[in-house]
Amino acid sequence: MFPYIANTPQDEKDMLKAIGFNSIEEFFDDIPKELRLNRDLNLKPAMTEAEIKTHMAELGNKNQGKDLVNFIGGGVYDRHIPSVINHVISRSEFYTAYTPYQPEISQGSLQVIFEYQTLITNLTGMDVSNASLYDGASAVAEAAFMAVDKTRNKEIIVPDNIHPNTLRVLKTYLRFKDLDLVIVPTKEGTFTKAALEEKISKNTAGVLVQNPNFYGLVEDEIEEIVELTHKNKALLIMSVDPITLGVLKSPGDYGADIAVGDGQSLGNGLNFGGPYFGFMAATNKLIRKMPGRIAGQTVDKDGKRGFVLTLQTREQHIRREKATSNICTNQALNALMASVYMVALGKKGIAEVATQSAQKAHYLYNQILEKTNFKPVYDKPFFMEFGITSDIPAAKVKEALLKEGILGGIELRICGDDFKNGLLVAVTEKRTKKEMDQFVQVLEGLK
Amino acid sequence: MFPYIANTPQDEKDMLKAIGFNSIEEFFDDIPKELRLNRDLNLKPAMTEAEIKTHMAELGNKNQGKDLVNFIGGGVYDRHIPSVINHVISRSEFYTAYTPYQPEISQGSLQVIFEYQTLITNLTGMDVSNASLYDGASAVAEAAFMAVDKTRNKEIIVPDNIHPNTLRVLKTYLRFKDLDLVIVPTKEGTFTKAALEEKISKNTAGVLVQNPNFYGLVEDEIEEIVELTHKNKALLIMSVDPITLGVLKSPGDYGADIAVGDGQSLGNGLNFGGPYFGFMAATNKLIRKMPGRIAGQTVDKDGKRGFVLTLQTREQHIRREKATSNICTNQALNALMASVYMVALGKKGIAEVATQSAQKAHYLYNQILEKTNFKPVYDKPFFMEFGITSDIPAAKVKEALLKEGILGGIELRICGDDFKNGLLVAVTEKRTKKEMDQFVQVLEGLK
Amino acid sequence: MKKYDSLIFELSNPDRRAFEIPKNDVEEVSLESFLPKESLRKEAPELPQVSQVDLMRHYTNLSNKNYGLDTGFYPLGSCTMKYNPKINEDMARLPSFTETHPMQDDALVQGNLELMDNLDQMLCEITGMDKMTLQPIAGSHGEMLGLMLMKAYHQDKGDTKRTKIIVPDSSHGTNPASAAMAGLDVVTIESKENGEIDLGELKDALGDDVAGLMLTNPNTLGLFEKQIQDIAKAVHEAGGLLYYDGANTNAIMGITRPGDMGFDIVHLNLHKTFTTPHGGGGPGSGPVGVKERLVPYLPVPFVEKKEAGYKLSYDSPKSVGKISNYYGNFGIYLRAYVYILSMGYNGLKRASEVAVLNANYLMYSLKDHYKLAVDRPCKHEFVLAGINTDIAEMPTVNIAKRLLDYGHHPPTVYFPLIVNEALMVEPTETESKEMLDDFIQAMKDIVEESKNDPELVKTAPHTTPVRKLDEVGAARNPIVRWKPEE
Amino acid sequence: MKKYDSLIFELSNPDRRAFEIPKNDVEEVSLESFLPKESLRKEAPELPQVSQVDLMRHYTNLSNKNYGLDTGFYPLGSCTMKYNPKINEDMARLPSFTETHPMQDDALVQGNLELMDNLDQMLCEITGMDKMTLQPIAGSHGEMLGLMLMKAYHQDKGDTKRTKIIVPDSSHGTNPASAAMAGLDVVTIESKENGEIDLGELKDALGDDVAGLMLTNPNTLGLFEKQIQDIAKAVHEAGGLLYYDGANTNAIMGITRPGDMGFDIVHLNLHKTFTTPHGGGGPGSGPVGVKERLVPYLPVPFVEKKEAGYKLSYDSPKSVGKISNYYGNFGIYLRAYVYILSMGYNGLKRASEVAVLNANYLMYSLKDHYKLAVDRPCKHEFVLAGINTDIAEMPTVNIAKRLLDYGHHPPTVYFPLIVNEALMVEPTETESKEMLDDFIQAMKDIVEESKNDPELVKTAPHTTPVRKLDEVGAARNPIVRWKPEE
Ligand SMILES: Cc1ncc(COP(=O)(O)O)c(C=O)c1O
Ligand SMILES: Cc1ncc(COP(=O)(O)O)c(C=O)c1O
Repeated sequence: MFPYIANTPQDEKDMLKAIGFNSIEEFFDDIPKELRLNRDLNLKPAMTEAEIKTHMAELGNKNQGKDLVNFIGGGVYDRHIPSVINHVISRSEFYTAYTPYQPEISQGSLQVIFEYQTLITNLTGMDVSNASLYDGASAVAEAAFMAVDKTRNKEIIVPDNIHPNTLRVLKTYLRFKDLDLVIVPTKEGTFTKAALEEKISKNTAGVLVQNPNFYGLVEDEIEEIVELTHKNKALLIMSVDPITLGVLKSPGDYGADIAVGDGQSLGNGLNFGGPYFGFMAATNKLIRKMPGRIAGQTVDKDGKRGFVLTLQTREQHIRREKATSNICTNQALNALMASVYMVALGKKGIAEVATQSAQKAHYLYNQILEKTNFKPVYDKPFFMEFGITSDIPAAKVKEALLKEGILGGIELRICGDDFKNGLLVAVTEKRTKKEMDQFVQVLEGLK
Repeated sequence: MFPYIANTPQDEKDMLKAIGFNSIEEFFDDIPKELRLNRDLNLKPAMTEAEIKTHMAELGNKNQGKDLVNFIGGGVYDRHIPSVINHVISRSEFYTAYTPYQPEISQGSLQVIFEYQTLITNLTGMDVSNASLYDGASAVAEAAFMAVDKTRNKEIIVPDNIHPNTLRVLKTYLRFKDLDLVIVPTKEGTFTKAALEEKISKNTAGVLVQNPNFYGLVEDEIEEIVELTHKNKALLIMSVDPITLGVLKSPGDYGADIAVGDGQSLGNGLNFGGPYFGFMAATNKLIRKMPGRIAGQTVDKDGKRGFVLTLQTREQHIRREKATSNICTNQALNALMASVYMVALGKKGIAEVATQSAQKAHYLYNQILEKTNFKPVYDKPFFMEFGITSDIPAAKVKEALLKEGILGGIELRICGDDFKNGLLVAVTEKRTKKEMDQFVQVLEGLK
Repeated sequence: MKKYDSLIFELSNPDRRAFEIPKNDVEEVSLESFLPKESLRKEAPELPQVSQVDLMRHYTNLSNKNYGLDTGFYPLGSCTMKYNPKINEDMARLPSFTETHPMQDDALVQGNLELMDNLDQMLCEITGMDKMTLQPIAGSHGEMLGLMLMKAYHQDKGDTKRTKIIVPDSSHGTNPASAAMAGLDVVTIESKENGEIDLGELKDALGDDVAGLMLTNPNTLGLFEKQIQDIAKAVHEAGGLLYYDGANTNAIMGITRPGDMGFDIVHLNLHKTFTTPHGGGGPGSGPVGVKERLVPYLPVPFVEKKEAGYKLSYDSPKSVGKISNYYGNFGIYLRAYVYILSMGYNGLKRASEVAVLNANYLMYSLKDHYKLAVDRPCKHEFVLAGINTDIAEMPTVNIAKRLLDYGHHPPTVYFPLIVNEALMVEPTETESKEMLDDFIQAMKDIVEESKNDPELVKTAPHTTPVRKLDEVGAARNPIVRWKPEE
Repeated sequence: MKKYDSLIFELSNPDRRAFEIPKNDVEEVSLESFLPKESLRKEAPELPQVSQVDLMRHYTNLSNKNYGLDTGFYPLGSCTMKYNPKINEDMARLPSFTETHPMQDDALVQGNLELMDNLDQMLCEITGMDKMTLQPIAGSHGEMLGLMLMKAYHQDKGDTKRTKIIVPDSSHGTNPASAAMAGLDVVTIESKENGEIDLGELKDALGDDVAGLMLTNPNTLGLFEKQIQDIAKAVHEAGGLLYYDGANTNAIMGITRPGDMGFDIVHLNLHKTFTTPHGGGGPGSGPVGVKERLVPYLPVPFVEKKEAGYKLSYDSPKSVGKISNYYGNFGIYLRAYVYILSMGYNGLKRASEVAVLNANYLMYSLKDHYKLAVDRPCKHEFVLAGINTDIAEMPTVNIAKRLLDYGHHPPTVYFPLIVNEALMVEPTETESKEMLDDFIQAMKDIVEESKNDPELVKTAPHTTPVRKLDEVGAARNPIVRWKPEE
């Protein structure tokens, strides 16, 4: 009857008989009558595959997106995705497995994690990585807890130029642990040592830098900020867009203690916000403070190399309320996608993706400044995302672009009224000259 | 440089050195200078995945089909395809393997063939099946050769109501072997014993019956035709639509010697004509006359059940020009798709698909006769495909239907001028009442 | 079939490429021309360089060293490893969904929002709750959020001293850990031998400093808390709230509902009950449902259905805020949505019934060879307290390893903590009688082997790609990344 | 990893279902009401009934008993087992192509027709021919068609006594078999030891009853026919035509072209040179290209580019007709089209160069341990005449079986027939030096084993899902379908 339920009424009879019961109902005898649902669930009856395909096509057709040219960023980018990724994650031995609790039959998953950890540490320049976290925002929160745990202080300092959703998530996480969030105002969009100096103190547990920051600007006082943070015995947490690390200095280069970020850019699709994954890497001395799974290398009975989940005494299933985090299920398959992406691109490829994104963004930026009445929100070095503004409300600008099949960007008014008409535009390596020229043309046409 | 070429210029150098050569060029020294292509091939330079995706999307968008409601048949049907099929054939161990020449590492492919053979024999009611042939039309030709080979006669008799492309293919195959094709005119669309009697003789090697025939009619004198054929010591070849065997008498039931057909309907997509596959099953005594691969059960050194390619002395790689056929590469993956389809549907499912198709076809047929001015081409029992005609050219009818997103069917004028305005309409289980009612409405609106 | 032991880094060779992006079609200006030189790294990060065929073979061969649900039986208790339908995968890959950006205007993602709204209602109906949020990315994430909601509720009522949460000792480790994440103090109470709450103990623990109780029902031993109504009453009377860990929902769909039992907050693991694949450790999805009085605290944004269409609303002054970047794992709960549609009200109920049938069939078939933690009909899973020591002695870990040689994934071992030598078995409804019989036979054979040839069992596994691995050594001297040999 | 030995029929259980179609939404009238009772079968055919999870596990476990290109090295000579790019698979599954019916009007399939026209031109450019047909479904199908064209040409010229085709004894079995299918009489000529044509023998065989010569170049031993121009001249002067078996095109792309060598008819195996996957035995695609004077005989329909768009034309009075139902394996040659675009003129040439480099590297690295059929640089493949008997004795079949234990697919064995104990090795350009070195080492190790422990080699394979299979028994007593036990 139901393709996903194997046993038939005849099987049911045989099984009940074998164990001496008369009906399935008997197994539910212990549920008090008053608690029994004495009606059918108010859901539709079972649908067949064909009916589902029709329904889902109808729902999907109520979206727009798949044929639009995407200039929206904000931490989630429309990039070229190698076809091998889907072929790898479609191997059912990967995607239908549970967390690798039985290492002898899970060497695939475990080696993938071990390789992922290596790729992330190489990318970020850090010593150790975990197996993934939920997303970039919660990774920042987990890093904040690590800083608190390590320093025994209760205050986390962040600049106001981080992703507004990261800020929201951090606020929620900190609030319930009675920790303090101190927000530092930035100057012309970037985080300065001077501004930090005003807030940092011996109570500070950690300082967060996001690079490039939410406005797409490349932070230019990171070294000084790291130094100041360390002088105050706090940890420096750096949140990064992993692709930019193809050419930008890594958290490791800057001496950060913890590197975090959202891995969507690494070969994960847009997917309306998820699943993506958060990554976290840190210095060696923080390894036992890390949340999440970690795979380690070992040997089997015969001395052969193999991999296991390790350092599990940090984790909830052993340490319960004293664990470094509650995380259990993480985002393994997305981390695998990222691994395949990094391997497919390789050392040169990732530099190329980063470089082209930056070059194309600057092409568009320069064209806009040259040919239209739009002005930059900040006239500062940026990587591949930038704010522009004009007399015209951003919503109107987006509308005009959409008419030409273009998703124009993010309205910066979500960052506050200062940014009234601001539009945050992201350019990846996937955008073409033709698409950008059309973008400019629409802006030119706006009066 | 090229993702599909592993070795780098450095590898090239190392390899040449190891074997004592200076350049790849030296390996080509034996090609006379005059034969060397002294220019680049006139093709574009290499394209990246991204560029290919764009190009292919553009090409694909020049087609129409994917959102149209399909009433075209003629041996190729738009049916429900279970999602499991693509998941199975996407297992790279299946699709990236060669023909299973090394059975010890090819038990997957071999067992699949063995199971396929079993499924096809169960479906057709025959004793033995091969591993697949190119398509339904060439399967008819191969069956004709078998009949010639078995009877040592040179004449193949076919009625004029078979698929016109089958007839074309058969003509070509027979002509080059200097065999005779005798075409029997049918009466009101069906093949009669009386008509056969006029042509059959001691020179006849084989007689073909297609059921349902090209016009969708269910042949009603098969038993008599089989008897007459066997009385003349000829072989009876029956070409069938495999889905209809969910409810129609099988070739085995009728006492046919060879059953053939095109397997597209068994879970293969439309794919603009291919790849599909041809199937062939026969009586036990014809097994050594069969073309193509056959898998057989055996045991390994330890007595464990296993499968191998067998009866290979029929085949070209051993018998060369004396082989039963030249076929080597066949349509293994399509046969696997068919196997998964038959397993997914099961005994009850295939009967259901056949029944629904027939019921829906009769609904549409009755509605058309009731509500429109269209008349049947033949007023005889049909299965799921039927001809209708009117004063209006079929091309015009199709045009009107297309405006409503409907692919109306096949213009019967391809079968001759008798059928001037005829339109052959196929209805599968996939068509809905709503779609059919709209079909009728369009026809009603035609004046 | 093939032995394969390389790390991807060991295949790397400069100049190899598995993938290329198109050439830049705008002017290639140097990065230094627009970025400060100090912001640039000296050398690109060390990512391996391989050809495409080497990439595919690497991961294909690694996959062949993995055991998935599609490989065989996976009776991992508490994890509900049921079949992951293929249509779900196909639907989740439709470009009309995958190619939508989370920051697109609501008007452009009406299909997504409608799906979210529909799913919210379906999950509410199944659990008996009033409103769901789909934002949590996994079960634990849902737990944390649920406890934050609980705390926010009390705080909003001015009840700020309620900082304790009662958690039974039989609970999953994520329960207390999530409580800690939400800034609650964990009070552990001992369960009775059958995993049920000891009402006396509970009542003693209750007080005006208690925010609530965290529970799953059926409990971790697979038994229904018969006193759930009394428990709920006690907690509510003490001013606390009841939290439901939904990991065991597969036992009760269409049969009874946490909302009707008195629970105020529920999280579901869509990657368990609702067939979204586990991915070797995620992504998952852990929606949280609440009763009316807790709705104001749910995270933002939530979907609203307006005249003009669906809308993501942030207008919720008492909301706890956000716990993840966007709207949760959309691509995952989309699969759960497809699953619920595929099953319908009738299929979901039948799924729970057969899950329970299968579990009882296994339990009663094994009861002479293994010790039952509790000898009473179970729900969708049950716990064995190790081998029947009247027959033979063998630690649970070895039984698990030996099962690998029989081609089965072992049950969950040594959980729940309240049962010695625990083997927690959850067959799910997608398994056939034949598969269950095969497992029963293997389990019995292992008992025989333990009696007659204990070495064989103790040195298992014998047929896996690697033999038993040294986990202690791995933790003592952690090697957590590959480094090139010097 | 898991042992799995069931046939799908052994899992069947009535009432199980893996898939369901929607309920009928029109009136369910009985079939007897519109079909004669005698036309209906008594009982539905015996197809197995299983649940969806059992179906998926069955095929997943079977796949795990198979070795594909994605598993490892596959140096099967003459088969050009190169990497099957994943983008090809993705493009071939685009609904805009897959959901077109072959009987749709031309105007509705302009994209398909354009692709066919483009591919025709590309393949003509690569081979140096004037026009291609994509209708043949495999290589042998192309051969048969090519020979039909040859025959049709002669017949059309009134030259009806040309019924013989010359085929060297080194040729692939499909060559003579295809000749028979086309109603030609095969005249076999002995090749020289290096597989090249003996010009004297050829000239003796030529005459006014000869339709033509069938050849591949490089030949079956992987060597270029240096005298190809003389051969062509001799055949043409005798009134015959030259047919090119394109199985070896991977050696010469962008380097030389059969059309320029004097060949009149060419078939290509897209499932070899052009990376369409072999599918465990198909589907393939075997386009045939011809010189101008043979164009009138090509099968119908063909694509014409008109002002108003592309059109399928049947207007060709001298055409041989049709050899397959529609337009060949569209979904397969679409993949080849994508491959050619992916490589470009530069990539195709480089592919041939590296294929030849890899083959020579293997050959020269093995020449002390195995006998070379011919000691001269090869093209994309080469033939070993078995083990070096100065070192050890071991039949080729055992060497092949022992290679399985080393994780490599063996080369083609005992072909070409003109070389004793032949091992035909074709590495292709997609393999890395590291993989070749690994294979070389295995081949050398087997020589050592043959010397020191011949039993080990003779009883191989030892590590495969089944041991050596009894092929003789299978043929003697054929069991070619499963039957339920009585
Ligand atoms: C009882 C129980 N609660 C909670 C969880 C946590 O769910 P997740 O792994 O999705 O965070 C699990 C699963 O591990 C569980 O079994
Ligand atoms: C040299 C040669 N010619 C012809 C063929 C026949 O090609 P196919 O198997 O596609 O029919 C093959 C492959 O088997 C071959 O190797």
